[in-house]
Amino acid sequence: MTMSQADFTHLEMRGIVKQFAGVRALDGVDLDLRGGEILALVGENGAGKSTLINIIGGRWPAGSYEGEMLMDGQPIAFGGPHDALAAGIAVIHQELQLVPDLSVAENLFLGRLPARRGIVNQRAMRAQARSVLDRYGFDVDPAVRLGSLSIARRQLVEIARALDRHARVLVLDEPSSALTDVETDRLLDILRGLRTEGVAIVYISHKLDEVHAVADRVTVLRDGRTVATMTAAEATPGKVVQAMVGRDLGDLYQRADRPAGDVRLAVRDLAVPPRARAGRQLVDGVSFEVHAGEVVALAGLLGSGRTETLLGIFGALPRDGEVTVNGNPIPSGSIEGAIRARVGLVTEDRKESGLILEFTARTNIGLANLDTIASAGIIDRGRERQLAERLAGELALRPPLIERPARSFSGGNQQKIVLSKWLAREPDVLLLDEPTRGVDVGAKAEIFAIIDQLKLRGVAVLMVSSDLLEVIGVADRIIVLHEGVVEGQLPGRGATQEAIMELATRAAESVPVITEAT
Amino acid sequence: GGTTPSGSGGGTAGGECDESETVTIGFSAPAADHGWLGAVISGAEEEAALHDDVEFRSANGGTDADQQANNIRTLAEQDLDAIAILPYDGAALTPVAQELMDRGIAVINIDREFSSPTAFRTWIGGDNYGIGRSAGLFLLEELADLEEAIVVEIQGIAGISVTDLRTAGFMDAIEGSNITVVASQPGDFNADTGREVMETILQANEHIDAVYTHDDDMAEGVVQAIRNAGREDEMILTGAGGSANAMAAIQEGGIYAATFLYNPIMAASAVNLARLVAHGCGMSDLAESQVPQRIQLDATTVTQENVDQYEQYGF
Amino acid sequence: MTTATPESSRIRDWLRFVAANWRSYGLPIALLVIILIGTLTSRFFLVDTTEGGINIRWGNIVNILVQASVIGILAVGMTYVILTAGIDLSVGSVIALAGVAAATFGDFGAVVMVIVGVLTGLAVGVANGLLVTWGRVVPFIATLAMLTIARGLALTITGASPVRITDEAYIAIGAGQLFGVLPYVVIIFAAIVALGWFGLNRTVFGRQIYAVGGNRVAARLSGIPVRRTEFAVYAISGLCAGIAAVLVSARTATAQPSAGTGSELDAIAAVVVGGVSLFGGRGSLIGTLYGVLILTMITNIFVLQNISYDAQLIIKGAIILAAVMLQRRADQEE
Amino acid sequence: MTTATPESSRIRDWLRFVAANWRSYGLPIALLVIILIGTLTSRFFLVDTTEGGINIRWGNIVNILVQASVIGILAVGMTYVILTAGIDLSVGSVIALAGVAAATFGDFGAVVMVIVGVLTGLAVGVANGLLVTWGRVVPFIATLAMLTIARGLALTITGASPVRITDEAYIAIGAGQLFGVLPYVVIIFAAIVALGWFGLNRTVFGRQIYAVGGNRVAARLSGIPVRRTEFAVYAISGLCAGIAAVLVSARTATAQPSAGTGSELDAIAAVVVGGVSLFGGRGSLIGTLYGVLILTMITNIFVLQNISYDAQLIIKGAIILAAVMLQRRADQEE
Ligand SMILES: Nc1ncnc2c1ncn2[C@@H]1O[C@H](COP(=O)(O)OP(=O)(O)OP(=O)(O)O)[C@@H](O)[C@H]1O
Ligand SMILES: Nc1ncnc2c1ncn2[C@@H]1O[C@H](COP(=O)(O)OP(=O)(O)OP(=O)(O)O)[C@@H](O)[C@H]1O
Ligand SMILES: [Mg+2]
Ligand SMILES: [Mg+2]
Repeated sequence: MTMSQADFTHLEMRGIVKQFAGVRALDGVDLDLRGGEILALVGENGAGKSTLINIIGGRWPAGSYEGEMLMDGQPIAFGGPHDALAAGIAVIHQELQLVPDLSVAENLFLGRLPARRGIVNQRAMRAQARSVLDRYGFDVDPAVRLGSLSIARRQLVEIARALDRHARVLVLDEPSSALTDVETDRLLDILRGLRTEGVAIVYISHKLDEVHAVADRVTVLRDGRTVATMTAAEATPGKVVQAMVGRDLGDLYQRADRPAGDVRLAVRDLAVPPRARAGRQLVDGVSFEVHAGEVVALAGLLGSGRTETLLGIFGALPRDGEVTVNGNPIPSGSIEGAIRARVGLVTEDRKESGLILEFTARTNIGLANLDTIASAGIIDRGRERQLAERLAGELALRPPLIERPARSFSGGNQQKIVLSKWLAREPDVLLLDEPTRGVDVGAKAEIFAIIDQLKLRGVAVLMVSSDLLEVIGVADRIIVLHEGVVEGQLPGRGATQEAIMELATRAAESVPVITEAT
Repeated sequence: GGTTPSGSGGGTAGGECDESETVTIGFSAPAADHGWLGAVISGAEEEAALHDDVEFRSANGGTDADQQANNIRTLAEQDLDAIAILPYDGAALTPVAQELMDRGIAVINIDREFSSPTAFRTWIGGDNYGIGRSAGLFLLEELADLEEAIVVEIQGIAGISVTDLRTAGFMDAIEGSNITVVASQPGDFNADTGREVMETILQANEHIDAVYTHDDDMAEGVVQAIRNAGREDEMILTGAGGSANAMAAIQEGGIYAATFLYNPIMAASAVNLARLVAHGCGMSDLAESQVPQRIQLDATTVTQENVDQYEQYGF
Repeated sequence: MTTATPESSRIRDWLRFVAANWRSYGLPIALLVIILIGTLTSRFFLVDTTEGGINIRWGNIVNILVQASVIGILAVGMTYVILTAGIDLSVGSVIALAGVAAATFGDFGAVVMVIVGVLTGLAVGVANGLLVTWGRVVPFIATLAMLTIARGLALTITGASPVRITDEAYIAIGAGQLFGVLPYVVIIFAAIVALGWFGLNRTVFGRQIYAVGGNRVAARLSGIPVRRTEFAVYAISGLCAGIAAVLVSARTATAQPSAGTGSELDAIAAVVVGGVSLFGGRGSLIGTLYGVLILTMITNIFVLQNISYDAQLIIKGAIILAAVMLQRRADQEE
Repeated sequence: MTTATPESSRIRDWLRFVAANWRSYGLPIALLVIILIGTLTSRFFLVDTTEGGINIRWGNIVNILVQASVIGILAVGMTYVILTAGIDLSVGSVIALAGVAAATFGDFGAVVMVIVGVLTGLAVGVANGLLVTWGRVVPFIATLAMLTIARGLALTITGASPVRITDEAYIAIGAGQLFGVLPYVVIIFAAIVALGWFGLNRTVFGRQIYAVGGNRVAARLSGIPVRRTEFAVYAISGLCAGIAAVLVSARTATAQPSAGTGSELDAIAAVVVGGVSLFGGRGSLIGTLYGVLILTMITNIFVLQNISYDAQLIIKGAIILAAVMLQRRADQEE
């Protein structure tokens, strides 16, 4: 279907203000979006991007914010997500919004199941689901329970679901955060196709290379305000970052070259059994060492077993094989044992598993340090406060208010709280799982600086990251996993993305969107 | 197996009385979560064990009327000749009793009466209304000298017929008298609840002349509340049922002035009646060759004067 | 890296299969075990072989089904509620209130009585639904308060005495049988289960219930009317309780303000024994049906075996635990 | 963009402050309202001004505290459990079982009786804890089964009849008073609240409880022994119930197998009215204390006013709803 430019949707937002219990998340945002273009929305953590698109998507209903929203010149007011959907707006949310106990097909058509008189047409549903997934080239069985899929495939289901709405306005909030480069490229291609069909697209990402690759225009948010809108040509990374953080950043990656010290962490024949009783080992016979003052990165595709390797070492998953820290073996399946051996873990998802959102920054930091801030089982609050204040200072927590609940901090600052928790223990081995996922460039640079500090202190750092540039920029050594097996090693200096990808996808006959056994 | 009583609800003409054959006797009472019911059930079991000719099956797990009806239907599947039922509620168990009678199983109705006379062969029971009435009459006499007598009523479980009748009998007896009931609260046949309620009632009433409680078990808690408040000389109290503890307290003298018999032994009698009906026999001390239709036990007033006589029946 | 011998790996595969599928067979196996125990310990349970030949005890089979009906109907509504991660503690009291309400209209004939009873149940369900959705009260507390209030109302209406029901047609609902064999009560129960199953598995509404229980936020963002769905399940549970109330009062020809005390816990136990997760989104009505039958048969066996009330409580508690733990074992690793 | 006039913004600020802090003052306000109602409707409640002058009703004040004690002690343990997102339905039955167990040792003197009673409570708590942690049974079902089992055991031990307690020293625990004024019961209650508060707010264990309830996964990955923490809260709840059982049986001088029926719901209601979230991680023991006092005072006023039982149920249900809804309003946007 071809349309003339004039038929294309025109979405405008004027002076949007949104408050959360005292926090001004949006403070007068303007947005202008036309059909047939891809508008990238960028900004630091907490800049208000998700809040803005939650207003577009009806999650925060009219009345809960100030300002006006116009579609094709007509004021619109949504009472909830269903109104926005009815108006032709589809949103891919930052957190996967799927129901694990329903089938893939049911998830695809959630809220609009093919039905007659309220009775679901099962056959039609399954057939339509198959054709939708085929159309986008997503290799997912529509009949299986969603919960049995890996995160990557779930992400694909989420994307297919939004695409299939045939929306006039499509909003994607960090859709690529769980995807590898191959999958991301595929997604960007699909978006370019939709652009030519006249769909208006908002694309949110912290990965500026993606933004650069796909966007026609870039709108930058800072502290809940629109600070700049530029064309793709104008939007050089430097200018975008400058607008985002309001200052210049030095070199993002820092790497102190130090001779590596003694072996801190040694992993021998590590194996992690599958979660459901059937299936292949998630991690199978992995061995490596990390030295004092060395940063080792685990690279690999989604589902290659990187997280499981970290969890296995940390005792959070049952494992076989031997793990020693400073030469002392640490028991399998005992998190307490690992912590006692001075190992720390910064998890992949700070909200789900890193923080207790109701707790303050102070009590979150204290949580991993109860043994040192308490005597005879009674907490010394003074000591806890000192500890938290010291770390908040060292890591430049913003705002430096340690009595605020963790929930009220932005993503990057939440990540600093998680880091503080472990740094307070002065670990010998620090496991970092996607330490910069969903973290803005400013905070990213700070986190890299912290990692560099750790190296100088002689900490052994084992890091997982899906951002290959980051892996290359930070790691001294890169270990590439494929289906739970070590596929090869590369030195950090001089490694290229292509070299890593070749190892990560080796042994795969063809290279589909994701390569994993079902 | 065994003889099946002929006709609707058994009780054939006299003369064929034969106690040699084994008869299957059912028994059902509500769940034994209370001392009185516990005594009812153990009394019935003990009685059944005394007779070699009785195969005894019981079901006592019902915590409401419908559940008990279910249990009785299950019992009835076991080739019963007769059954003794102490219903959770008379009216509510009438349909199932009628069903059994229609199937030729003789029903002995204990205590709470079924609402249809064709739903049972024989009724044996105490007199709930009578308990209330006797208590009322007793207090009228005890408090006759007072110009205005302040009385508190601690009831059983709200919403069941036992409570209802014991209150009705009492209120009817004291109507228009010098007795004023200043508080009337349920104690759930439970000593703790009775105690708690009484503790507050004691706060709200500077002077109380007497307490009428619906149950001896519960009365113990009420007495304790009064004792804890140091006011046991101020008032008297009556129980109901005739528990051993109550008898002992009455004998000691003091606050526990009286109780009114509602003896669980009636269940043992009922089992025996069921046995006789199943055999087609009469009661040996009566001239009739058949078991009578109604046996009403007296809500005898037990006080310090006559407690020696009844002590042995305490449960 | 170690590789297993073909032999040991075959055994391991088999064990894995059993372990993985245990959950699907756990309930039928549990039911079979109970049926076996009942049959072996009592000749009155299902079949009597003592007199030579096989003598099926139809009487007791029908009896079990009748006994399953009330808790079963409550459990259907409860399944809907629990699948949304809610709970309905008020259904026991509704048995009392709706029965009493029906009985109060005893002079208007069976049709009016049934309508009044069922609508009273629905009304309490609607109140629960409003409290949970519009009032944002957690289900446990909203329905706990309604438990109290409904019981209070039942006592108020009756002046605390049981009300007799004399309408023959109404009583026939409880006592009557189709072709003199199949009690209406059982037919009504079967119809509600069938309807309930269809609703959950074949309709959009049913899938919405699973979605709301499985991931509330996702359901909302997909345009599913979460509040309306939640409201509806409480209404349905109230409706089921209203129907159960009519059956109870018809069978006992009395409406009692104390009826149904504690039934909510029996219904919840049946649903959970049937494998429905209290956290919502997981379980099936077939599972609930198993749970209801297991618990009813246990009670039936208790009576046939003349087991005392105290022992019944202890054994029942133990069986509930065993049934739930059997199912959890397989679930463990998820 | 519009900027407000200084005046209107000041009012708005004030409204915001009230809205934001309502939650902190909601409970004291509710308690005050109830005290006001009690004082206005009954001269026996707190002060009597009818005879000129102010006559404080110490008797009833002490009485309220005594009556708050049992539910209050249960509620302290229940707060621990609910803060981990669990629930303990067995405490009512423990009141019966532990009381009965203590009474059975009536010949061995008060010390032995107290120890037996308290340990029995602890034992049930330990069983609950094992079922929930090691057995992976959801708390609702684990403790529901224990409710049933403990009640059954209490009935078995006593043969369903109350057991009279004659040991004077034991009875004195319930009836005795320090300096002839302050009942020991109240002192024990106060001590448990103080200890409970300290444990939750000042110890590592308390922090672990909030962490487990707030985010189980994050707690585990921070090295907190989640299972051990969960186990401990059920043990504590059982212990509290054991202590409550001793007080109940001492005060009544009788141990009853039917004691405590439904107390678990009262305790849960008090905890939730006190603002503790049933989803764990949120709430305080001070809130629970308010909840206990509010519910106890309501009951006290009911009896002082001789309000009929049915009306009590209805009003109590309504007040629970009102109290919970008042607190939810402020919470709305989360
Ligand atoms: N539900 C909420 N309650 C309270 N505050 C909130 C809520 N959602 C967002 N905020 C706050 O609003 C601000 C903007 O958050 P938002 O999620 O929109 O940022 P973002 O730009 O999407 O950041 P990120 O890149 O980390 O996703 C932050 O300060 C955040 O803490
Ligand atoms: N809940 C689950 N049930 C069954 N299998 C799972 C589950 N979660 C993950 N898996 C499987 O485990 C393997 C590894 O999963 P996962 O996506 O966590 O790997 P990863 O290498 O850590 O990737 P990333 O860290 O990028 O998310 C995959 O084969 C995936 O299918
Ligand atoms: Mg965001
Ligand atoms: Mg991972």
